[in-house]
Amino acid sequence: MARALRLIRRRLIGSIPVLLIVVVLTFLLLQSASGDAVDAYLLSMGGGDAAIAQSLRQSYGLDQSEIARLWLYLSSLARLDLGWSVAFGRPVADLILERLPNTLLLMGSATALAFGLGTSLGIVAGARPESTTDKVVSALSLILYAIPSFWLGLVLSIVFAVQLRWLPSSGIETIASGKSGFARAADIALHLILPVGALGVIYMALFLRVMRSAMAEVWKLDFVAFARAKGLSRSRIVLRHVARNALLPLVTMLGLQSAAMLGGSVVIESIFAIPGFGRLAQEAVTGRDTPLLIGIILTSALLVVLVNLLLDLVYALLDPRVGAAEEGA
Amino acid sequence: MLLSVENLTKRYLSGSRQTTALDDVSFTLGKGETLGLAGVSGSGKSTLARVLLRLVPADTGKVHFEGEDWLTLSGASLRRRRARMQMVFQDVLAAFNPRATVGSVLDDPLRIHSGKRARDRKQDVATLLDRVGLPTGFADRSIREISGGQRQRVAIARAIATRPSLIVLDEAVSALDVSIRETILELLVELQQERGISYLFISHDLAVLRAVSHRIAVMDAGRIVETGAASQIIDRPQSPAARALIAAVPRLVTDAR
Amino acid sequence: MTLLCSIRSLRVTYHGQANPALDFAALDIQAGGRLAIIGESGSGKTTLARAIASLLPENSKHTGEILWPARSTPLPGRDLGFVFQDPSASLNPVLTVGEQVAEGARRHLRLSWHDALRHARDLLERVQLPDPEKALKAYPHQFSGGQRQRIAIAAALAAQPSILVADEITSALDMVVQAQLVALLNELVRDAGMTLIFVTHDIALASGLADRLAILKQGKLVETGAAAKVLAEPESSYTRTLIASHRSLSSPSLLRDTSA
Amino acid sequence: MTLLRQTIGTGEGAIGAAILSLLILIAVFASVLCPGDPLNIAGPPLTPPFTQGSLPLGTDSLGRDLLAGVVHGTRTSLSVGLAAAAAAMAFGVCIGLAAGFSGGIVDEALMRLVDAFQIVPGFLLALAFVSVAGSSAHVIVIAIALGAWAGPARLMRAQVLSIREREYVAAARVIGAGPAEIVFKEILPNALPPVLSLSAIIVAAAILTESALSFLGLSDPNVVTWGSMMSEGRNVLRSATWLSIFPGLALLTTVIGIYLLGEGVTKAIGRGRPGS
Amino acid sequence: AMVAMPALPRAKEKASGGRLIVAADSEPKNLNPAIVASNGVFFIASKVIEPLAEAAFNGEGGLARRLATSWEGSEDGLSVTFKLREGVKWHDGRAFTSADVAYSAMNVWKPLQNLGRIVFANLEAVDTPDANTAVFRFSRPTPLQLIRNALPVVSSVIPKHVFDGTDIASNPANTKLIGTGPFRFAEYKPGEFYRLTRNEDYWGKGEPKLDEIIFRVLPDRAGAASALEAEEIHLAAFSAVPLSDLDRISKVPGIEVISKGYEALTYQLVVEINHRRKELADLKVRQAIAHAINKKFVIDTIFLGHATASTGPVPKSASEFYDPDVTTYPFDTAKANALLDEAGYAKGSNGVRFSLKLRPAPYFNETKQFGYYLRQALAAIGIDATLVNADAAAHQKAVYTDHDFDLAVGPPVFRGDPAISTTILVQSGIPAGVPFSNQGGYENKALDALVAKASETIDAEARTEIYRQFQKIVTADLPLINVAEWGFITVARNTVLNVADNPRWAVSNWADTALRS
Ligand SMILES: Nc1ncnc2c1ncn2[C@@H]1O[C@H](COP(=O)(O)OP(=O)(O)OP(=O)(O)O)[C@@H](O)[C@H]1O
Ligand SMILES: Nc1ncnc2c1ncn2[C@@H]1O[C@H](COP(=O)(O)OP(=O)(O)OP(=O)(O)O)[C@@H](O)[C@H]1O
Ligand SMILES: [Mg+2]
Ligand SMILES: [Mg+2]
Repeated sequence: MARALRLIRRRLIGSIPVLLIVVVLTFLLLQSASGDAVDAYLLSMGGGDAAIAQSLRQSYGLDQSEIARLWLYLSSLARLDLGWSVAFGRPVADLILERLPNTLLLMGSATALAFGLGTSLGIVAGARPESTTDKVVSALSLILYAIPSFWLGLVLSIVFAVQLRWLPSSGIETIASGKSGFARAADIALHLILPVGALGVIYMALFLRVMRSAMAEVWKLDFVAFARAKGLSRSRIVLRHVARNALLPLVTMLGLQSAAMLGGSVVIESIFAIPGFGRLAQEAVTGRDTPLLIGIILTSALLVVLVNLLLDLVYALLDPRVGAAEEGA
Repeated sequence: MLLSVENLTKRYLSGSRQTTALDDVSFTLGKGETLGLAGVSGSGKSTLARVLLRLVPADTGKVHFEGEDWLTLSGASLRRRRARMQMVFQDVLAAFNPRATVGSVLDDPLRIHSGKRARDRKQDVATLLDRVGLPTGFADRSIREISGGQRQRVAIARAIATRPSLIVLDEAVSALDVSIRETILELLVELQQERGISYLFISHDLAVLRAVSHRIAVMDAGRIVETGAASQIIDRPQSPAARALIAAVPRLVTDAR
Repeated sequence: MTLLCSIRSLRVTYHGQANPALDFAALDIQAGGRLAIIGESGSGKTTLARAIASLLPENSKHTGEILWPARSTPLPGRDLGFVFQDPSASLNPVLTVGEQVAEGARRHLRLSWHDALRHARDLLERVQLPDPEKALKAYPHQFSGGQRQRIAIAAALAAQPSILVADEITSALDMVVQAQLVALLNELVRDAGMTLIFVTHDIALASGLADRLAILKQGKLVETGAAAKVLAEPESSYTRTLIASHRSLSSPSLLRDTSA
Repeated sequence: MTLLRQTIGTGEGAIGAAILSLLILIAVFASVLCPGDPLNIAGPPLTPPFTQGSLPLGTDSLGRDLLAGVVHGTRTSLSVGLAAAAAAMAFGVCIGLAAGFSGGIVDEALMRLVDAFQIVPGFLLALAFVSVAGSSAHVIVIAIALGAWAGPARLMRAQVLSIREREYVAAARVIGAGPAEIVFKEILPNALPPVLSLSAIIVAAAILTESALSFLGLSDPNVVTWGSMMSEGRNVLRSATWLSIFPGLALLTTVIGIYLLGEGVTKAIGRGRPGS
Repeated sequence: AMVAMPALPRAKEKASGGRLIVAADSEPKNLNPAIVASNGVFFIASKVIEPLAEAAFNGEGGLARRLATSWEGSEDGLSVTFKLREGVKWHDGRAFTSADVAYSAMNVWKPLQNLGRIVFANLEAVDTPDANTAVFRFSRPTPLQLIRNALPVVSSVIPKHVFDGTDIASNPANTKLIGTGPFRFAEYKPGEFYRLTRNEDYWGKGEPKLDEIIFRVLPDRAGAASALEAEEIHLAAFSAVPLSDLDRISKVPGIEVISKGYEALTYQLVVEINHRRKELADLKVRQAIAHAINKKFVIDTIFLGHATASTGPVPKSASEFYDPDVTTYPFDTAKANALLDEAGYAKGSNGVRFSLKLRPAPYFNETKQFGYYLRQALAAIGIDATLVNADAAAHQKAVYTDHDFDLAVGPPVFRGDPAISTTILVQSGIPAGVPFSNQGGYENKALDALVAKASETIDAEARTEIYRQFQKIVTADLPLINVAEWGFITVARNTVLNVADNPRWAVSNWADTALRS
């Protein structure tokens, strides 16, 4: 436990320079953009004259030099202040906290779906490499992998929401329904099915394939032959010896994919009108809302860092050899 | 004295655990002499070889080789001097770049050290192959297409290519089949007598060491616990480590029990 | 001694290989005997051992017969224990030693996990692993090569099989450890009255342990018979070469001038 | 060359190579198969497929020939995917090599940069980059590469660190090889294959990313891409499904082809590796 | 069911309260229509905050009374007197008085509002002789015609007691609106919805008819159609259902496609021209481009018939000002080519005369599609145009600040009077950075003089005549090319009653909108 805490602290401190790089790069990226927050704002107003633009720039501090603004931003960040969103006229932290639960819900469910279903089917396919089951499952997973998630999202919504009317077409919950407690949770779950499906399927396919090929590799190892020589049942060999070891690369993979999944949610959130990070980011970019975009990217990055940290702990639980290397370090 | 090693110490840190792989090791090696180095697994034999070859740095200690303070050499001068001390590795396959051909393996040291043109080096490669008993046509073979025994011959050819005065052989014959092992050992002895090369011959098999060594040193837990003439160590071992090694050599029992 | 197993016209070919890895007319194994299978690298030793244990890999085809006159074909794990060459690869790195030793007992002896683990503890004690209680909860990487091979032997013996196949179990280890393992094996087999099939490339090692030898060369059985007879009066020239190339402490030095 | 033969020897590799060769042929001969600008209006809008001989796949809502779009889209999609992957690979390999070989503070700094790019959602980055820099083909390529180079860099570094400790590198040092020779002759050629085998999945992902960007309206308007075709098709997804089906199928086939080829290569490399 | 629904007969059907759910595609940061006079804001805010008058199909002068009951200009054009409605209450219970109007005009419309800054540029003071009278005083003669035409857009009244003494731009009431309208602002969940509830104290008798309006945020264009079909929403305005999907959705039972209700919200499809480019400074080249555009194709294929071809800078729907008797440019590629040859830009060996950078505005699908079309149309006359896609902010900056374009496709809005937002598109002397203005470097002294004269002409007829003149000059000299003008489409479930019963329906107060039970 103490070791885990030490690991957490070390990793969090270690990620500070990384997050700093993220912040500075994002800042520079938006600085090099054509058009600034005022241009975007004037546009949303339907026009305005040069004097308005000038006074707006002054009030947003956009008339200062880039270095000065970066410094200002970083020093407020050091006080854990994420700044003020120009496009929304609200504190960035509020906006992020408002959207974070939806994103976490979407990502979490999609990850759970992708990982759960992906590994299970991966085990089914990998239990007998090169068997017919394996070939069919692998081929299907390849097709699912290659279907763009936005297209899948649109089709799912048409089929299940518009044609069959089984599920709501968009949103995170029934608007202004006044539901609470369990009824609300059920309502949200219902709304999540389609977006989670659209987002999760591609990763499910990916996890399936990784699991399958990892199992194929494990099958070749001596300890599997030894397990066979011990006369163990096939299911025990598949689950306890082969799948258990094949899970390790999958955990690593999950960490690497967490950032990609966050990115993938941009399109899904816009198709299913889910107010999450992806859509907020899109609005931040179109609004040239530097503090907001940095805030989002920073939070996403932090999220990825945390997920990876968590996965490292899980990995250490799954692989006893890791603990040895970390011991006392 | 060709090589003299004084008080070499080397510690490895893995995590918080510290392993003393070499603990105050000293010995000397004369020209044309073979020193057999015996010891159980983990006693520090390979570490000693790697320190001598300047593949890992020593913590403390001195090495004099051909009259030079060997451990202080660096950069280009070290690279030039490397011609004088060569090594043959245990894992016959891992010691070669998987993309190499036999010819390129032998050409590399010649290119680096001989200063000859490519055409002349071709001839030298052929001579080397011939010397270790391989047909000249082997030059074009990929290193992966030849047998283990042949590979070890190539490794020996590579080691003698720069005309070294010392070759360190780390378990150079342990992975070979007995019939091949014998011919390789013979080749090594022949080369020594021909060129006056000194060997530091590492093995955990005392029977092998006895065949090729003038003297034998026994290592245990990073220390040299016993040194002496080969016959003396085998006939009158003093240390428990040496006795255990001797007892472990399987004896061919030809009479019915 | 009774005949345990008789092999007739066995021919094993691996997928994609032109020549069979194993191809010979006949080999008999006696119950309670100790058979050493000897040969150089690639001669088919492992293939033969696996064939006997009906553990040939899926990418192989075999013809011929392996008959068990006095009994049914032994089931690997239950009637026949198998120990592999590489002790660092034959244990699952992510499962505890206890579980890996106990799982065979649990399946074949139908023990509860609790009982199987107790049984595993006893086995670890029998293979002379230090602190067997603690070892149950430890993982393979926490042991040395020789210790891992002891664990593997314990796991192979978990269901108290009557046959033990040991495939070059010492070739990855140093000689001191090798000597200890061979002594252990000797003791275990003697105590339990097991049939031992011992695979090695070292004819001397075999000579100290086995009562019968089978010598393989490129998939062919070049000689077989009682150990004493084969070693004393080898029939094939190959056996003679093997004996001749054996180097012992008393073999003459290769150095002509020992005064240097 | 032998790798190619080995790759085709695997089932996946054969199918992948076949699909990809076909696609490359289509891409190369796009202007021969469907001459003229595929963005030109060629007929009445929303002509259904298989109804008019000259417009076999029908037209989109502006009356542009769908077949021409799909055919020319092959060129853009493949070249964007390949260019992005090549850029990501080249950059990643250089950074990974530099980090792995130099060690110390340089390694530390480079790896923090790699971390930074790996923890930022790649698509967010691409989205921001294209929005900011304008959606022309090369910007899109850079944007996708930005989100993809960190993986190869990390793998390259791991490879270098591992190969640095191999016996044959020690052997090279023993014969007196200099650092440059060791990096470029001993380490790089052996470190590269597993890194390169990532490229298939990067190309596939790049093509999908490009289509998702197009879907959000961030594509180069001067060329056809499957993504932008699907994006336009979605407005009429219900009444003119074919508008998104055909480019979608093309995309699907391409991604599958590349993925299979990649698996074939990986398998072939695995087989060719000594000792396995 | 694609009909312009006659609204009146339906109003007699039985309706009882209910919740109307409407699709919204944007979430304006500042929802205060007194500051931001844009359709995105009005769409939501017009139900809460009312103007002095609203556009009407058959009101006097095209206007219906809201907070003002009458308006009268003085002879000299230096003052306008508004009589205000009595008994009106703000949503917080306070009484609405002339002070609110004076405050809104002097402190918000004139200094802060994007359009009010033009219309009320010369407003000097607002006198409030009594609680129900507001007299606007101008420093220079200001045409009543302009004021009247602008009223629905520029005159949203906000409560003085809420804003006075605060920083108006950051007042929380800019998002939590307080007005006099039929609906109160109840709730905003960012990214999800706005909720408005019935104002029990509304001055209109028996209004509003609905209990609640919910604006559900659906950023994806395909989303609105799906939600309509899935009966999750009742109505999607502003062509939230893409034109190309209308044909299909009109056949869905229970759904109606309505093209009425946007008559006073005409958008114009315009090719903006950078006159700094040597070639484009040549009138012959501009004429050639005008001739190269097949307006019929644009109307039929891009707008699927939901638009009309333009003849000039004033749309046909503005019948008061519209002059059909102007120079026209029929589609004629041969003539266009001849003009270009004449101008001295011969085709090169590759068939190209010169190359251009073409920036279609990203706001509408139609402007982008027209960009594709224009590229091809120009290719046909030997002009090679490269399309540049940029997002809104970048487009804005490139065209209106940096002038980094040769041709641009823009969608300006005609807001009832040419002086509000049309003349600015061709007038010279506008500083860089002003969106939707002449940033093409076009300069025509005669035109500038005409515009200046119109701003001081009090007599409506004379002023109208000046604008007819204006149209003639613009079409003859082509500072920009007007291609088409369009209104939007509303798609609604047929349970929604009284849809599109005024020419600015989507942005009006929906007091009489009802749901059939
Ligand atoms: N790179 C390393 N990092 C940490 N410890 C090491 C390293 N190399 C060797 N050791 C440790 O140093 C000790 C000596 O190892 P060395 O390889 O020299 O032994 P050896 O005598 O060559 O053994 P073997 O006969 O098995 O080759 C061992 O305990 C080993 O675990
Ligand atoms: N799984 C396999 N697939 C293909 N060929 C195999 C396989 N296992 C063994 N072979 C081949 O069969 C032949 C005999 O192999 P086997 O492993 O039985 O030899 P061995 O005597 O055990 O050798 P070693 O001493 O190296 O273990 C060799 O040529 C080998 O390459
Ligand atoms: Mg060693
Ligand atoms: Mg074997």
